[in-house]
Amino acid sequence: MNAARNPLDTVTFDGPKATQGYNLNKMCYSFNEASAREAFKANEADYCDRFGLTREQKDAIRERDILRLLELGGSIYYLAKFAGLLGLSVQDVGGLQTGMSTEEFKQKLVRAGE
Amino acid sequence: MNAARNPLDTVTFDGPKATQGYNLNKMCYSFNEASAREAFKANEADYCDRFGLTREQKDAIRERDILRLLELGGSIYYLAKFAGLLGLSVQDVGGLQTGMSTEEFKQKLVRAGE
Amino acid sequence: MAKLIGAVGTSHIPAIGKAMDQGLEQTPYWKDFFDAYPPVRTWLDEQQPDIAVVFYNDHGLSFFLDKKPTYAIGTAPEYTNADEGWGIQPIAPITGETELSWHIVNTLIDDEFDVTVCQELRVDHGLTVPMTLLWPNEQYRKIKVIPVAINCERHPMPKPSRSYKLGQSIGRAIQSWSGDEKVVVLGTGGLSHQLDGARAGFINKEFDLFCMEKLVSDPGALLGYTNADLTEIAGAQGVELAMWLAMRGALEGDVKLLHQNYHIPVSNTGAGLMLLEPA
Amino acid sequence: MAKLIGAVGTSHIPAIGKAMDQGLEQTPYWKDFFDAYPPVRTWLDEQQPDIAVVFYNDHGLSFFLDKKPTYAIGTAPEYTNADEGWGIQPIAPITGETELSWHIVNTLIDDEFDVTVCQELRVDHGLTVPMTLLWPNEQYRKIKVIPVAINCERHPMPKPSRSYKLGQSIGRAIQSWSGDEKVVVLGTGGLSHQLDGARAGFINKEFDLFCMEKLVSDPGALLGYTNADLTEIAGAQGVELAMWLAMRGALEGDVKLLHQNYHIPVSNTGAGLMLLEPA
Ligand SMILES: [Fe+3]
Ligand SMILES: [Fe+3]
Repeated sequence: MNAARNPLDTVTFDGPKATQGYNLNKMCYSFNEASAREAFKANEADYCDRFGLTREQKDAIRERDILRLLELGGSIYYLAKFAGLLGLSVQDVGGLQTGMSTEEFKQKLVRAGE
Repeated sequence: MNAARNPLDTVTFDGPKATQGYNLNKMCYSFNEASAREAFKANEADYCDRFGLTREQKDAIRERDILRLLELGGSIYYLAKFAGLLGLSVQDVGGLQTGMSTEEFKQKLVRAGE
Repeated sequence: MAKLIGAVGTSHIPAIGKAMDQGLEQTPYWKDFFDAYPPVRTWLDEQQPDIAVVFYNDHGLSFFLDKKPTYAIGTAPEYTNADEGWGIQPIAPITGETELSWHIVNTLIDDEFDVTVCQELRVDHGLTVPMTLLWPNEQYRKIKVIPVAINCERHPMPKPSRSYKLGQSIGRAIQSWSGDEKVVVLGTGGLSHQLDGARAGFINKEFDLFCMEKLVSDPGALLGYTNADLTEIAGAQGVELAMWLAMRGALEGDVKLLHQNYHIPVSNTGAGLMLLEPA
Repeated sequence: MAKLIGAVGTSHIPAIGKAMDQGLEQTPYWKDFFDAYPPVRTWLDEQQPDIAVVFYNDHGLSFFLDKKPTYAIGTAPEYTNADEGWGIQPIAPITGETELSWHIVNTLIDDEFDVTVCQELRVDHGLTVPMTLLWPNEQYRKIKVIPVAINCERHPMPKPSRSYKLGQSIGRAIQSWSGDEKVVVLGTGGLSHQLDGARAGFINKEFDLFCMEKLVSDPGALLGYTNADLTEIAGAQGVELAMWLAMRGALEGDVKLLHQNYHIPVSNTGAGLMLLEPA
């Protein structure tokens, strides 16, 4: 079996992280509804305040900094809805997180199958 | 130990009953909110229709027939909210279900402690 | 290590909250009931627990049939209350706790209890009435609460023996927690009563007293009852014994009975009170 | 008696649904993936199951952290879908089933699984993608579905071995059901993948192939893995193996492998397909 990469690169989304990220995730969960997505787009800062995000979380939302959002308690399931709202695919998000272009990220995945 | 009364007098609120009474219970659950209680009082029949109650359920709501509502899938927890909306206490409801006045019902309970 | 200092079993009937709101504690109907509580309040005042784990059941405030958990546990920093539809006065928010809560969740999942975990939850009279009864005048706000809700509404409900084991797992979690908090466990609800149907008003004093005795000396004697048995013997809502069993499970082992009371009727219900310490 | 006719393990990646919406099945990226499915569709068409029990995980459509179940089961007459926030095309409602559903709930509670029971539930791509993939052109609407959701989102998650046992209990429930329906079990999701963090895009083909082999011949060999192990070996979302284990648990005993496929990549994921019959 392959020696897997060490998972220390991964923020484990556990209880304490879920406590830290609750409001952030609640905001992203709201993006299931089209009206919420529109409200966010109309005024991002207001929408973040409505959910009580911390300063750091608001900054990371503004900067579309997925890695930072994960550190601040974001769950990838809800962040995926934020990414979707921005028009990003999971492969775009993969590229953003790993410092690759989407095309490079896709190539990396293809190589994993070889 | 006392020989308990036979529970055949009791409608067991189980899965099939919960399926049968889902819409009825959903309506009564809505009465947690004051606005829903007001909406019901403003037009009972409309409010029942909004939740898709059956003809029998609507009749029993109109007739405040708690025993019938239990047979039609009502859960006492949600029906208690319906009773509360009508200004009835659990002891009033106890009386209604057992064919006693509230005072008689209360006396029966006092005797159980003797 | 956190210390499990004791357990309280108590009724949670909404009418108790109303009586306190209206200052009726010393009226003839209520006097005997309320006069049983000062010894428990004194003990709590002496012991100063930091955290209360409260076994209760939701009566259709936070949980509906759309998504009804068998067991649910809160991990929120705060819990709010609401009027529940029949005009009970909502109380000020309950203080929550997140660290021991998550530790308990980890233990429960490891012990194969499939709990639903609630980071936001409105708690109903099943939890709030005991809090105001044991810590009146909003003194409850200084205690951090971990709510644990047991399905007592729709069959199938968890077996009484399963709820006892749930309590055991939570007791072990508390005692393996690295913090130095003092923890008290509350079992709320019961005892015998039936609200619904032609059998409304059914109470079984003899069985309640039997349960209260066995809860102290030999809880195993109660673990053979099914929910169908309890419905028959103790009324349809007699299944709320589950919370007392969970409480006793948490305190596992020999206990010392410090105080108890049993009173009929409060509203439609046989109302028990019990204060236990580890022996 | 109801008959458990077989089991299908399949990927549930949203991109599959999009590819079908856009008619991309025969494009170079997708051809090898979709070409593996006709044999399974043919088998389903021959067998004509009445009911599908579908193990899946909700990815934040119906369940939020406010009340997150470890295991949830549906007992609703119908399930709707939604766009999930990133513009996937919602599909027409899934047909539900209430009778066997409640029988399974009764069995699970009796076997001490503390499931959350859902009489109303929106199902996400974890369930809908496999339905459209196995029964294209809305043919899925003739199958009655019983959804079973497993927490694969927030740790602590149920142990992989616990999900296998959940499947066993459900398998026994199906086989003890008095109806004469033919039932197929679906395990959806996985296999190795990771969406989050600097390790996004991690896939472990060797481990996936090992799992697929052991799922057939020796599922016990997989039951020692913890979710932490799976996170390390198969990526943070590799924990979705839970649904395959539950599926295999339901089919307990020796099985015959009728068809399988493994393809990398679909989106970020190692995509498995497996069709099993009781031996
Ligand atoms: Fe109660
Ligand atoms: Fe998935």
